[in-house]
Amino acid sequence: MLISISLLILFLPLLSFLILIFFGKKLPRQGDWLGTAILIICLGLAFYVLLNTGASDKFNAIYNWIDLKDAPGFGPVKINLGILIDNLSAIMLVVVCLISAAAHLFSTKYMEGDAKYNRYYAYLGIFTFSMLGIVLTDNLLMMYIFWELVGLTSYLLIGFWYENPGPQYASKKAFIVNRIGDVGFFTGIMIVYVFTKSFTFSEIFAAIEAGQLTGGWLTAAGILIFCGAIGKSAQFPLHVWLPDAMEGPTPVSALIHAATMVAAGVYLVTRTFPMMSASALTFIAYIGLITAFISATIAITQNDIKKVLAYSTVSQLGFMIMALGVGAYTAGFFHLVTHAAFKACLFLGAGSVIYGMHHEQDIRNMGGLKKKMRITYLTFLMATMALSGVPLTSGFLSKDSILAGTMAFAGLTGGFNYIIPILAFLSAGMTAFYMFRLVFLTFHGEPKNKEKFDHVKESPLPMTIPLIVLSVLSFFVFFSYNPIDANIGWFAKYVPAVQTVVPEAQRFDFQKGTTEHIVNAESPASETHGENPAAVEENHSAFTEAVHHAHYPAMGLSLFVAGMGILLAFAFYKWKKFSADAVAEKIKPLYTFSLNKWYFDEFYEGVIVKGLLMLTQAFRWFDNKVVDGVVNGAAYVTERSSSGTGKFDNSFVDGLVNLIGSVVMFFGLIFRKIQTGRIQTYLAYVLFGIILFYFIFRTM
Amino acid sequence: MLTQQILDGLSKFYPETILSVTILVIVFVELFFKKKTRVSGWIAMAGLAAAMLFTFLQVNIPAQTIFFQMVAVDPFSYFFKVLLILSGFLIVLFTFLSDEIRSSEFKTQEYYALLIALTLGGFLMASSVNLLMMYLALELSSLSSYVLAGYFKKSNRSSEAALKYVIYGGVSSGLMLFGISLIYGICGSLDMFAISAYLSANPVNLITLLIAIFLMLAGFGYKISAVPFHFWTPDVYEGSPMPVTALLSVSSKAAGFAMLIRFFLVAFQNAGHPTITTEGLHQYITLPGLHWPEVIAVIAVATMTLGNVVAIWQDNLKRLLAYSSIAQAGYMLLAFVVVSPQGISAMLTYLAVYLFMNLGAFFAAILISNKYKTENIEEMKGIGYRSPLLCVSMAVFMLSLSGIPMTAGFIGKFYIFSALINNGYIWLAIIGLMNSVVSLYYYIKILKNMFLIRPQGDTGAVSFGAGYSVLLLALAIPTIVLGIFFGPLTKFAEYSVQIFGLK
Amino acid sequence: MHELKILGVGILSWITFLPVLGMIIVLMLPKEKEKTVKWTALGITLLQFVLCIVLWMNFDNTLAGINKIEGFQFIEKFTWIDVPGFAWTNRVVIEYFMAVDGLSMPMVLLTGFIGVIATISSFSINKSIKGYMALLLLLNTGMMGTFVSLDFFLFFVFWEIMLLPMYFLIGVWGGPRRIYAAIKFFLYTLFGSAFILIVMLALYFSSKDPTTGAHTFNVISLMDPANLLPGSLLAGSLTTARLLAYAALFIGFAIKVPIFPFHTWLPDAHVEAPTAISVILAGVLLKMGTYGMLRMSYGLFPEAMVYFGYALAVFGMINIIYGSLCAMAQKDFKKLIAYSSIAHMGYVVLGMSSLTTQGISGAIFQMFNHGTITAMLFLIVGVIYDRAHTRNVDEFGGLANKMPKYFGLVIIGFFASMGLPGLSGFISEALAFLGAFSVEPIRVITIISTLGIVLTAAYMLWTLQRMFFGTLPEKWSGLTDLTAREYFMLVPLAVVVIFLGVYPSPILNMMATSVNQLVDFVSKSTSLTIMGW
Amino acid sequence: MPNFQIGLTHFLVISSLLFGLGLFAVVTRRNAIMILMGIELILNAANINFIAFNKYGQLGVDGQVISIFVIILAAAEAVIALAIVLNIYNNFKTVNADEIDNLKE
Repeated sequence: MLISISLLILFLPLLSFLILIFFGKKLPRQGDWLGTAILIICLGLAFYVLLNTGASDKFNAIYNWIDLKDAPGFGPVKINLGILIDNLSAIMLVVVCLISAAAHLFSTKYMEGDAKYNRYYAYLGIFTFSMLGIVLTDNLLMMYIFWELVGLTSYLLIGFWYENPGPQYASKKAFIVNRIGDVGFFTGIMIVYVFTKSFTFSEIFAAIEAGQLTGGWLTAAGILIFCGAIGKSAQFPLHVWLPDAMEGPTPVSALIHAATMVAAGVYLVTRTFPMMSASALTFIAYIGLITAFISATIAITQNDIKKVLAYSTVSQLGFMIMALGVGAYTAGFFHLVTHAAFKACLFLGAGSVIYGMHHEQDIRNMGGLKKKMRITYLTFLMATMALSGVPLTSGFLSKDSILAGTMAFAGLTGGFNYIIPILAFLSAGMTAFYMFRLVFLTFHGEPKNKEKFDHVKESPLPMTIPLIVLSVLSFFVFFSYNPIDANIGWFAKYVPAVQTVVPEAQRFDFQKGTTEHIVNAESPASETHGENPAAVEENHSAFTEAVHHAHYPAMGLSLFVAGMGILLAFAFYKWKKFSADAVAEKIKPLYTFSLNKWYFDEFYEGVIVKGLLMLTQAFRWFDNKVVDGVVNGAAYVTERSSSGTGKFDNSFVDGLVNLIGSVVMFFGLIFRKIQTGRIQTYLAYVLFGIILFYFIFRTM
Repeated sequence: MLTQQILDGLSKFYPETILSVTILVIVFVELFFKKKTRVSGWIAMAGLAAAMLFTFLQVNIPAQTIFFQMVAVDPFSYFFKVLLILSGFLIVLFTFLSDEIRSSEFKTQEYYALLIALTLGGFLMASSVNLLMMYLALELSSLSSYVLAGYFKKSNRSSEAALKYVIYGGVSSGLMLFGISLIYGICGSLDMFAISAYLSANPVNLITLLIAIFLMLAGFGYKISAVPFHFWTPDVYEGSPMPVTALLSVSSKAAGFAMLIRFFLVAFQNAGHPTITTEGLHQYITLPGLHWPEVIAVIAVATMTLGNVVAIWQDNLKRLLAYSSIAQAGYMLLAFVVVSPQGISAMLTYLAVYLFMNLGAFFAAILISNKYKTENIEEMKGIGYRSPLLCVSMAVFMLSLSGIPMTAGFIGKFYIFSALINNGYIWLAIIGLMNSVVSLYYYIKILKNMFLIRPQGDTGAVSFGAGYSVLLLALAIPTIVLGIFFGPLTKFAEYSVQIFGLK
Repeated sequence: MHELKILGVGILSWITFLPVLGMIIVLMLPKEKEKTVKWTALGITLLQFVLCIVLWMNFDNTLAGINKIEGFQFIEKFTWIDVPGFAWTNRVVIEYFMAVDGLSMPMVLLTGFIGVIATISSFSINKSIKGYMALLLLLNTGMMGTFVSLDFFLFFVFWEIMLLPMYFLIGVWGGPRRIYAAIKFFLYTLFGSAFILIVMLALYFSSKDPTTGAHTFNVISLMDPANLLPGSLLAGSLTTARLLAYAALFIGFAIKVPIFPFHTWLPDAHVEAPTAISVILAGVLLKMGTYGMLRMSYGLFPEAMVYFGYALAVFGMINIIYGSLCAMAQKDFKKLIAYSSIAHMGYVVLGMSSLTTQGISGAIFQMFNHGTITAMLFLIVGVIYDRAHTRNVDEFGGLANKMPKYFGLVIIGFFASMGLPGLSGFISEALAFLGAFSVEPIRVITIISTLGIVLTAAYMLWTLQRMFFGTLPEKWSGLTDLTAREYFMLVPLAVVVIFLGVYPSPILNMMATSVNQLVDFVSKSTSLTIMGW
Repeated sequence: MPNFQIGLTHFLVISSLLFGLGLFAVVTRRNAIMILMGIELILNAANINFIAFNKYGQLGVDGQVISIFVIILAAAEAVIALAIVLNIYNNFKTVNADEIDNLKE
């Protein structure tokens, strides 16, 4: 039943796509109502699925897709497609459907009157379909398939206004950068498949536990699979596509860049978490940390409302990845969920502002909008507080868990790893600062562009309803009854930490010695065997314990840094105690470095893209000149020497690409020359020939 | 006893006798029908037909020698006789249909007489087993061809061709004769079997023998236009009337090959007694110390390579065909290197196939020069659209000459390379194949001009009489059919390899 | 049901020679009736395709074939040439031997399908349509024959047969430099077949057929080492002669594929050829090279294949990377697609080299998919070239809004070429990679090859951007969207591409048993395994 | 020198000299008639060989018969060759072989 419903959820958006792409133009209002309605139905069904799925339930359905029979030296080759509904996918279903429905609804006004309106809704449909595919799958291959489809559909959506150069480049960049990550992902899948002979998560985990995939290959597989996440979730060094992707329509940004596509990477790591070795996890943690930090520093100086949000997204994704890397599994996934809601709210809010300002995106030209756009302002502020980690918001809960996790991790492993919590707190502080900077510059102060300001009015209902819904969801109550501790909330219970399946030797020290118990504890069978649940609980808690200890210090610190960030924002932009420009002038090198996004784009464009293009030109030259004319030089000489005859057939020399060609021509020329037309010369040759033969064969 | 032998010999000499009579009749008739030029042509055809008939009667005759071991009657000579008559027959028809000859103010009677004489010379070349007989036969065919080459007395080109031919031929046959005289001195006989017997029984001065062989090779090489004795070929081919060129390139060459094969195999290989070696291959025994197959191999490679690489440069169709026929001779010589019945039968197969495709190519060239008044390939642009049948046939001949499958030429090459590979001469096979790839270029060049370039200027269709088309098809269809059903032909060739179980 | 006869003649003969019949009919039609000529040709190819479908319907997936005659289906075996041996020569037997197994069946289907598409696409030819259609039909016979013949001699004859029509089709109906391209194509391919011929003969004389006692060209007999005469040239295992023979055969086939550095004929031929011919060239002809390798090189020289397995993988990698990089540098739309073909054939070679079920299945499936996808791409090029008479990518822009339906199909074609999941190319590429990756020595090569995925995306998207996005130049304001005929050729291809992308089993099931048999046969023939250098 | 006898060697030396002279003439003389005479020399050198071998090898009459045939053939060849040279003179107004080189590459 749940399987059927989930299939329905999966395929309804595809249906929406098919109807709209082929018949959309003929439907009333070009069918936007259809897409929206379908998504709302999906949302309802998703809630049904969530409510009917227990924390340890696993509903699985598989279908044999490819069967290559019994391969010699390998065994049966069966590649299956499968659906898996468990706690993770049930939650993600709701998240995806919710944000997608919000984006659909929001777009009915925002995109109204666009020339390709029906196509837009069709694309939204197929995008949702692809995203749901990632969520529902039970194996890596199918995940890769939908992963790529998400890439395609995001390409179409980002480049929706392909008439303009910006979206063209942005969409191409997004796809190619994602592809680079995907190559890694695919290589990781290949490693896993070669060693475990399966794509299905559960079988892979079982095989790894049985020791089929260990050592360097295991770590490599983990890191390479994570490469997919680096691409999709815009992690350093592949984060560059996401800010550019803001060229797409704003609801698309909300859908893709807040809650779904970029979350796919985090979801992937969550799914494959048990097979990550300690080295891989450390790698993941540092990538997340670097991403979180770099993009936070960049976000401070950006002036485009969407760019600020984009970098904040990248930064928050870094937090989630980092959380997973340090082992704070629940926290990472929790932040994914909470962030989806308030970031979508922020993006849609930004969309509302842009809509109101008639496609003005530069915050330096805004200001004072809170009077005219009341609802937008309030919802935006609510979401900003959640993002900054102000108490009583969902963001506070999830971010606090992550920070506690990093502290616990640093405490357990020690050494250099203390850099993780330090930079994480710093980034959290910056987050609070730039978000409030954004709020102040946009909604407070004096309007800088009077003319535009005069025309501003509050957005219509279809746009504000999603804002309200999403901002309400940023309150703590939806996730935990305790506003300061997420661990006692339903979420933490619903998504308990999972245990790793990697061999002992490749775990963190604090993970060691727990395998047997934990794995048994996870399966219901263990209870009947009479294992002591208390013992399990005890072993389980090596990391949990540390987190527990780190909880209050982390909360305090995080409150402090968030407060500092907000305070600074007030000081700079509300009270005008300091001049932002003056400070920027003082630290100009740092400022420009941040403003120019650490020069990543310039580096990639200048070194990698240019280099590649030069390489291709070199190859073209090589192909035309060298391979196709190894002997054009020789041919040239021949041509010179025969220029008198004027009979040289160019096409021949060009045509035979090998040495033989011109050698043949050359000898032909020589032999021609001896055909002088004088009979006596011929006779002399004959005699010469006979004598030559005699000398050659005399000795034989 | 003596008379009996002569009479017995004569009874197996009907084809040759008929040809001789035909020559006389033509010369005689000439006295009465001064103006009626076709008559002698018809007589020639009748004579050839009769000779063919009597040749066919010899099909199952046991291999033997007649006239005191001067001439052999065996399947081998039978094969060449059929080939030569077919070729002679077709050349007569070419002559009928050639504007070039028809428009010349000369009487054509002795032309046909000479043609028959050349064919007769070829008959004897293919069947002589005595070096003297061989030399005489060679001279008979050569002398006729000198005259034929210079048949257009008023034409500078034709006269020049004749002069070059006669001087070149004279020197070559002189060299050959000197070589024969040396062999006579060494072995004390001119009978090939006797030579063979003497050589296998007595040690001889190999150096002298080698010199003798090379001098004789000059004679053979000139006849088959093998490098380095080929120099006359392009000039004479270009200067001669086109039907004569065709005749030289097929009849004369085939006869030369027959002579070459017989001489080397009988005199130096003990071909009378083929032996089965341990590997199960049928092989002739090579006389100790003589490596003539290597000599042939070098000549073969040089011949086809030179023919091909120079042909690439040609714009004159006749000259191109001249070089192409040099190259073709190279392929055939390749098969000779193997010195096994398999190789020889491959060679014969190729010769038979070559007859059709080369004569076809020449006939097409004749028709082109009839209608378009050109021999230059560059001026044949787009004529494929004006005379489709002609040019499609030409395409068939060209592709066959280059050895594309589904044409007879492929089968010929296929058998040759089979023989080479089977006997371990893989490098020769590779060289041969590379050569055929090179050759493709110039054959294709003709097709390119005919089909790939649209006609400029006059684009009207140019058609031919029914006779022309029939003859064209008569040459083109075997060229294709033999590419698909070649069983009978190869069977015939293999049968013909039994040179003579006598002596 | 393993035999199927129509009017007493086997179905494979029908499929192969039906086009020849059509050619004769076409040649007998009067020149002026261009419409009749076109429809006759289409009718014949359609009929041929229907027969292919019938063949498929009756095809038994569970039979293997490869080196066992019992596993082949629809066998037609007659003596073609039989020259009895005289005292000094051996008997010569050449057989007319046709049959299909899982290796050839997908190719037969592909040929039939592409044949129809190419004929539809040829309707726009307006110069001597009669000759064109006649040659096209002859070409069809050559291709089909190559895929179904099991006698090496017959195979070779068909292999060469298609050269000639191709030469004329490019040379007469091609672009401005058509003559150059045609000659280049012809000489190159002939150069390659010279090597094949040598190996064929060497094999022939090394063999002895157990039933006739003569040498044999029968590929299946030749695959059994017991049929090679002891002491003959190619007898034994891993001898220098055999390795050389394998290399020679490889060159012969590699030119057709084409594998670097024998590939330069391809871009020229494609650029000059008319659209339909490019479609056939890329769609079917290139596959003959890889098919030849699988059928002949693998079967006849299994141990040499293993010995050179690593080299083969390297060739595949070079093709992928080199082809992609060259494609990226092109400004000519058609040349770009041509180079992308080279890259895509690299996946086939890489997959093949692995000698695993996944790899070889992927390779064969990729052959099929590349056939359909590239056919689509070349048709796409043709559509725009017919309208604009230029193929320079930089001259276009903004076509997406001007020709939306065309754009939709372009998206499918391009993304299929990029190997996007859901479209057929993905599955074959993924299988090829999985297969190659599972062989330890070529793992690194496989990883390098995966870069091809990114490069393909890069040049395809770049092209998409340059041609279809942005603003429409003034001069192209008169362009029109697809015509009905163009729909008829593009939509079936798109449907196949999507269908096989979602549900690949029809083709994969067809070959699975045979591929397993092939892998088993080759790997068991030697104790060697693929080694790195 | 009582023991001096004309032997085979002497004949062979003579014939070789003749052969060489013939070749020399053929290659160096410009006049076509002279070239033809060179050919005659070659043929006669062979004739001397035949007769000498015949005499010293006790080989019956074969060699002598051969030489008669060769003499006749040489005459026939000379007839044809001279006719051709005559024709050349009519067309080219020269009989110098090296001036007649219109047919060439």
